Amino acid sequence: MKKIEAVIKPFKLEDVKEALVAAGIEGMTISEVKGYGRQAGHSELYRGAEYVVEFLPKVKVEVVVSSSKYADIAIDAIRKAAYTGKIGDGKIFVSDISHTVRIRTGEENEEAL
Amino acid sequence: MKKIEAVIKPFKLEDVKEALVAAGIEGMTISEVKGYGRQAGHSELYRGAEYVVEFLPKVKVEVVVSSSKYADIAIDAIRKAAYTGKIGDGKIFVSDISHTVRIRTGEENEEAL
Amino acid sequence: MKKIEAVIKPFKLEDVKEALVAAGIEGMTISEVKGYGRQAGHSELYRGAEYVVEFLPKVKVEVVVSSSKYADIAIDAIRKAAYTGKIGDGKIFVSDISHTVRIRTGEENEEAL
Amino acid sequence: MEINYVIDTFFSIFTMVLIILMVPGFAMLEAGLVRTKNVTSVLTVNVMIYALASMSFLLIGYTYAFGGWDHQDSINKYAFFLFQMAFVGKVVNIMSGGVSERSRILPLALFTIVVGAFLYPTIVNITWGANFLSGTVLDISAMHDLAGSTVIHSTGGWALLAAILIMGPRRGRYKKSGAIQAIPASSIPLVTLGAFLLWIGWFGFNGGSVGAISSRENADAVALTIMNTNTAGLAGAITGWLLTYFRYKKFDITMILNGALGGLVAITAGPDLYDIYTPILIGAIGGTLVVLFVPLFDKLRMDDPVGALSVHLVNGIWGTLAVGIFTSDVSLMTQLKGVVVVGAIVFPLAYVIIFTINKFFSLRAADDEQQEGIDYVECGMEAYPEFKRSI
Amino acid sequence: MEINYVIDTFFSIFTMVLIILMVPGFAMLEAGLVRTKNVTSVLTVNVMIYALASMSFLLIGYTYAFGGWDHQDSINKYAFFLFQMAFVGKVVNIMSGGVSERSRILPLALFTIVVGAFLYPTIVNITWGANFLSGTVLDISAMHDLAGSTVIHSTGGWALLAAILIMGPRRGRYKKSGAIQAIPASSIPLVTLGAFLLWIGWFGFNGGSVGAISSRENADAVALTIMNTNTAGLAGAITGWLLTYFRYKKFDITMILNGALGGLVAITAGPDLYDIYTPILIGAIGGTLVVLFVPLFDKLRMDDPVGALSVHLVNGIWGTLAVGIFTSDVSLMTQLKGVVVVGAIVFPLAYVIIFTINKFFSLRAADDEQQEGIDYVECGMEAYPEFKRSI
Amino acid sequence: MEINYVIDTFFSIFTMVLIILMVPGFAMLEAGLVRTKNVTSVLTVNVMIYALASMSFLLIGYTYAFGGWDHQDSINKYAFFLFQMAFVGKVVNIMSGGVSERSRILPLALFTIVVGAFLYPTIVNITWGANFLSGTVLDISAMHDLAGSTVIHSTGGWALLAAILIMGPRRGRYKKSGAIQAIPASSIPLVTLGAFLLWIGWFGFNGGSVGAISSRENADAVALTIMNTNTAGLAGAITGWLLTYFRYKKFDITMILNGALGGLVAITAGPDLYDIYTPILIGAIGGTLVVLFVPLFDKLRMDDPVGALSVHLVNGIWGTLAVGIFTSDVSLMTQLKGVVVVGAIVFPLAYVIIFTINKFFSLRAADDEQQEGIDYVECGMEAYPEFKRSI
Ligand SMILES: Nc1ncnc2c1ncn2[C@@H]1O[C@H](COP(=O)(O)OP(=O)(O)O)[C@@H](O)[C@H]1O
Ligand SMILES: Nc1ncnc2c1ncn2[C@@H]1O[C@H](COP(=O)(O)OP(=O)(O)O)[C@@H](O)[C@H]1O
Ligand SMILES: Nc1ncnc2c1ncn2[C@@H]1O[C@H](COP(=O)(O)OP(=O)(O)O)[C@@H](O)[C@H]1O
Repeated sequence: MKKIEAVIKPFKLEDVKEALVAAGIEGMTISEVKGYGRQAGHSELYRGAEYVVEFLPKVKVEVVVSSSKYADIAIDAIRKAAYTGKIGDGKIFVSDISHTVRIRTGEENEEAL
Repeated sequence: MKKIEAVIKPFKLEDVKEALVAAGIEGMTISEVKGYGRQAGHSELYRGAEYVVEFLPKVKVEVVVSSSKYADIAIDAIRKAAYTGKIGDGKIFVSDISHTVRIRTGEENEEAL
Repeated sequence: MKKIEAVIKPFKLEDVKEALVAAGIEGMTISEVKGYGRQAGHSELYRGAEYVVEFLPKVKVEVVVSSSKYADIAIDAIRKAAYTGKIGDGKIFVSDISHTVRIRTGEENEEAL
Repeated sequence: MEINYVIDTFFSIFTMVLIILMVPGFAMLEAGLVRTKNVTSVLTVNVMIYALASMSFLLIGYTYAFGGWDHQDSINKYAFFLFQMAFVGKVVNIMSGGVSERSRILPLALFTIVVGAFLYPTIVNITWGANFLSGTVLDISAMHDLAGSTVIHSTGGWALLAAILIMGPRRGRYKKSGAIQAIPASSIPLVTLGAFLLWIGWFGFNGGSVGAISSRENADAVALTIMNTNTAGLAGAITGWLLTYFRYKKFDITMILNGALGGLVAITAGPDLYDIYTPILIGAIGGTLVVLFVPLFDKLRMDDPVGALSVHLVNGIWGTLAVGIFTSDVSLMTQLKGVVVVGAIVFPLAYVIIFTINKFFSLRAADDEQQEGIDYVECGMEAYPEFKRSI
Repeated sequence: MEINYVIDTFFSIFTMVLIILMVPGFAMLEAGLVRTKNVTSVLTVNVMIYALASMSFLLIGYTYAFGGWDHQDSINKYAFFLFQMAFVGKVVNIMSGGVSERSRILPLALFTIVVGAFLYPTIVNITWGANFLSGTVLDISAMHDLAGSTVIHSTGGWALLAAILIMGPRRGRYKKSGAIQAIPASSIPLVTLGAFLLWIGWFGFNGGSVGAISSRENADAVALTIMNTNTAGLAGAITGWLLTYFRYKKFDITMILNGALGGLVAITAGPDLYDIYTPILIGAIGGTLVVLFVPLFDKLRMDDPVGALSVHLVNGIWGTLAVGIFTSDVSLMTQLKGVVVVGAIVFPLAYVIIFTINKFFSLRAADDEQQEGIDYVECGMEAYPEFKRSI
Repeated sequence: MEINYVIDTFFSIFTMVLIILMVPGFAMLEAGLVRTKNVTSVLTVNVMIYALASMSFLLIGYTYAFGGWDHQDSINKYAFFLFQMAFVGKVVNIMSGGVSERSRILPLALFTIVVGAFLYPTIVNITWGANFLSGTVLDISAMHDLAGSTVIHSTGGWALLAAILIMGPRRGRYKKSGAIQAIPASSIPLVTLGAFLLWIGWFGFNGGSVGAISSRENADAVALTIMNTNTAGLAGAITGWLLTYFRYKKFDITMILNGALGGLVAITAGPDLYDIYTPILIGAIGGTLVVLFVPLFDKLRMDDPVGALSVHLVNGIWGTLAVGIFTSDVSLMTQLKGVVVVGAIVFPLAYVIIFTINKFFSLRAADDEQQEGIDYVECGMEAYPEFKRSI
């Protein structure tokens, strides 16, 4: 099984979720993160002075799928939905999952997804 | 080494922590996440109209253990403690960790856990 | 490619970021987590009674690098910057990433980092 | 007599202070109702409105409205001014609240100045003030509007209506599919705090509008006014609660509080004229109107994040007419005429002004600016930059 | 004289407004003290209490308590009513705060109506009002209770005691192991804001209870009352601080503020009777009682998330007795009798009422509902649905 | 006459209550301006200041300042005391706010007692009070300082200056590289709420300082005072806004609010003496000074998280001098002398006191304590321990 972790721009979450669901992915877990990268931090104002915020708000979407095929489908869906073309659109990282359990039923691996 | 990531219902955190500690697991890291899955989002009310919240609050528990044997123990402990039998109890994902370091001592791998 | 996850003390974040940047790492993703471990939870006060908070605030830093060599460099940078010598300095976990995509350009793997 | 002058001046200051509590009241209410990414800008707008509307009124609007500084001598002239000044920002607050999360600050500031110097004073002039329409067919000074159901609340409401028509809804609020995207309040405690500060301010708003307390009749009128004001708020809250509860079997505090505010607006035209039970009916209808109109405006794709159209415009009209319906001395026609004339003046004027401002200074924030949040784009400052103890 | 009527009516309105500040005061205090998942429901309850208790008192309770609308003519009758009405919700607030995080809203609403229409008016009737016990052995009208240490605070406290006995603790508060699970406040700023709004409201609460300010003696009594009220609050805060500090070497703001509130409750029975130093002692004992009783109630497994039993019941009793102890004109026995009679009436009545409500409408939220949070179950609305700028 | 006594006592109580609103005002402002990890301790300090400063003033400071309890008989003596007492905590608030995020609580408590019992009363004594310098060359009682631009704001400001010099900046604020680390406010809504509560409190602060309202002249003076107070605040806000906006093309609400507070401090010495337009200038200069001095103090490595030096010290001086500049009856030299004498007394005294306290009780929290956050180290209590609904 494969785990896809995508760090995206927060306001793209809704689109990414819909794209994944449209691609047949039935579950995902998201979290709020902050990102540091080529996208220069933006400058904010505080008490009459500017300063740079280096960590920008991002959302991480985690999806576990049963096969490489599904991983490619998910990657493709995320790429299209999260794309704006401006720096900071984010990254997708894929890794292996050796074992999965659904807590409610005890089902394992493919069946647990 | 194995990493166990469990996405559970938030109010089960206390039980899960106690089960892991009882099973001899000495460390864990948790984070607040939101989950999308079969558990239908619940409907909320706002200004006289209902709407559906699709991402439900969950907690992710991450535990790194030294061996498959410990992984099985941890999975078992989490499964029992996080179980309610209702949809949305969550999932457990297992993956490999190739290297571990304890920052304070520089100990590595099994010794760092 | 390698993913390095480091759980560190929150106030060390700035130092760790600077150390990573100095080591040539150009991107990272951070999140707020809570940790349970040997560092005993601290006691807090509420309405005239003390109680123990077991989960302590930590920050998780995630860095994906292209090779084991870079992984070692990153581990080294994090270790030095996050070190205080007191219990609870945190851990570093390393795992494999099989595939990486930059959403903006579609570049893959090493080029996407 | 000197003692009356003293007591009425004191009373005027007291009620003015209560009304100023509505400045943080509106600020907290609106900051609580918008999303986190727009909280700082909403607060900035609220501060700016108080500063600019008051200053414009001081320098220009007040003498235009009342024909000078010395038009009365029952209380100190500055106490009189302060009480009147405390009202002016409210008109802009009503409008700015209803276009939250999609408006840029500088154009709002321009509009604030126009309202404080010109638009609101025009309405005050023809109702409570110098009355340049006196003797013409448009003379509406016979309308009974004690504390401004029409003069303040409808005026703000008409301006908001114009603004909403010009600016359109927030990005993403009405989907192509026809679905309406709920955009929940970021902080219910702030909403509640704000609503109660407004409620308390209303005691000053309406009570002070009696104008004097230093005779037995005045004292009686003030007490009756505050009594009835409060009662209508209670009734509006209860109606807002029951209507939502019977439909959804849930308690919706945003509708309870909006119902209360609706009741308070509705009573504002004539709290001094009713017996103590009529306000229950007036407030209950006020609360009902809010519950009905909030979804109705949504159906019409008129996006109003804080419900200001239903609370202020609809109930401003209802409250003014109610005086004609429930009291024998005031005719319904007089009231209706007042409502219509004010609407016929404010709506087109506001439309032209906002249209022009929007044309040249782009009042509406672009879609991607709305997506980023007005705070980032206009203020460069997050309302809550950190959240856990440690980063 | 007319001028006295005017000034006293004005004064009554002024103090009423201060008391209404306690409505957001209680709301913020309690919203801050509970967990995030129960904040919206606690706020909803606070709004509902103000609306329902006041309306019930207006329609039924007030005439029952005072025997009609025209029982006095020194101030306007509606101003008199408003001042009295401002008190009634407080009684329910005391009770509802103490059963936060585990109570359902509709049954609380029913209880509110009963308190506003019947339970509280009964106590007012026999103390400050028409007094149907006059001439009987139970007559307690000789008790000196200026602003309600007994009439309001103990009354609310007895009702809370009944509620806690019937409902039991919050899920998970007392573990099988015997350990007590601390459940920390979700927002210390809201707690602090709420406590100060209460403190300020108390100036109106006690000062206004003098009933008049328009003669030199009245003005002196009012000033002394407010002076002593404040002093007792200061002393309670300092004691709450020192006692916690010496024990834990830490500063516990929740105990400092609860100590202040304890001191304020304790002074409420007789602030007009003491010299300016006695309140230091009374308040200090009040603060001490809070520090002692909060853990004691926990030992007795009586779960009270906001400390209302210690603040209102214990100090309501203490404050009433203190008048008998520290003044020569009022006997301790008279005070004790008042305390006992009120307790003997309120506690059983409240017990039966709450028991019945709980039986038929299940006041206590089920364990899994508590786990989910009352906000989700009863309101379908989170207090802070988002937290970072962007989701 | 009795009626004057009554009305002036009532008025004094009214204005005192407004000033007490500044207690939550300062608390919310400062809690909003610091980082989350220091919010609880800042709130604790604010509560403690109100309790300790007031109690010290009651027991010791007041009679020292005014020479006894019976130095006037135009209003009730306790009403007079309460009004004066409402001021004392402000002096410490100014200082404590400016050393937030790096100071320990117990030493601050000691300093509070010294200020309430001795330091502030000394200044009151020689300005508004018994005046032990009367007849000496240092006699500054001719200085016109209606409500304390010098007596309160500069006094607090001088104490803060001493504290900042002794304690140094917050850890990490000024980097070795020379860069200044911005440390943004944790909650803009709390900042805004606090600033408005202060603003409203100022009406009581200045209006009440007229001392009486019961004659036509007094009523006029009070109304003019409140009018001018408000106008200066408006002008300060507008200037703070424009100056920041022209530089950065962004709206900085923290500077707008600080500008308003600067304007309010600047007007405080003589709001009763100006016509109604001069305060626009005085307030505008006040706002400008804040915009200029905030970065200037940062350049001097004087770390002041809330901008109190610029708001209170700089504008306290400016406001006092302004009376000499803009009125003909008061000479600039008299005002300057007042400013200098007060500074020459307060700064060294405060320096010695704070230095001693810091020596023996270590007022400054160690670097690692600052890193952990004062809340954890001193209070063991987080301001917002949880954030999402469920943990
Ligand atoms: N090496 C990395 N490891 C982990 N996360 C990264 C890494 N590089 C970038 N990121 C994440 O991706 C986000 C976007 O990267 P950035 O370099 O700003 O732009 P782009 O996605 O256009 O290349 C960053 O904010 C960060 O959260
Ligand atoms: N494919 C997936 N990848 C990542 N997380 C998932 C996936 N499927 C489910 N989850 C997580 O598990 C939670 C529970 O899943 P859900 O389908 O609702 O119920 P159940 O656990 O009973 O199958 C979800 O809320 C989500 O956080
Ligand atoms: N087995 C584990 N799996 C995941 N996270 C762990 C594990 N052990 C420790 N951690 C994380 O590392 C942090 C530090 O560990 P701790 O045992 O307290 O101290 P130290 O790092 O000095 O060994 C913990 O708070 C937790 O977040």
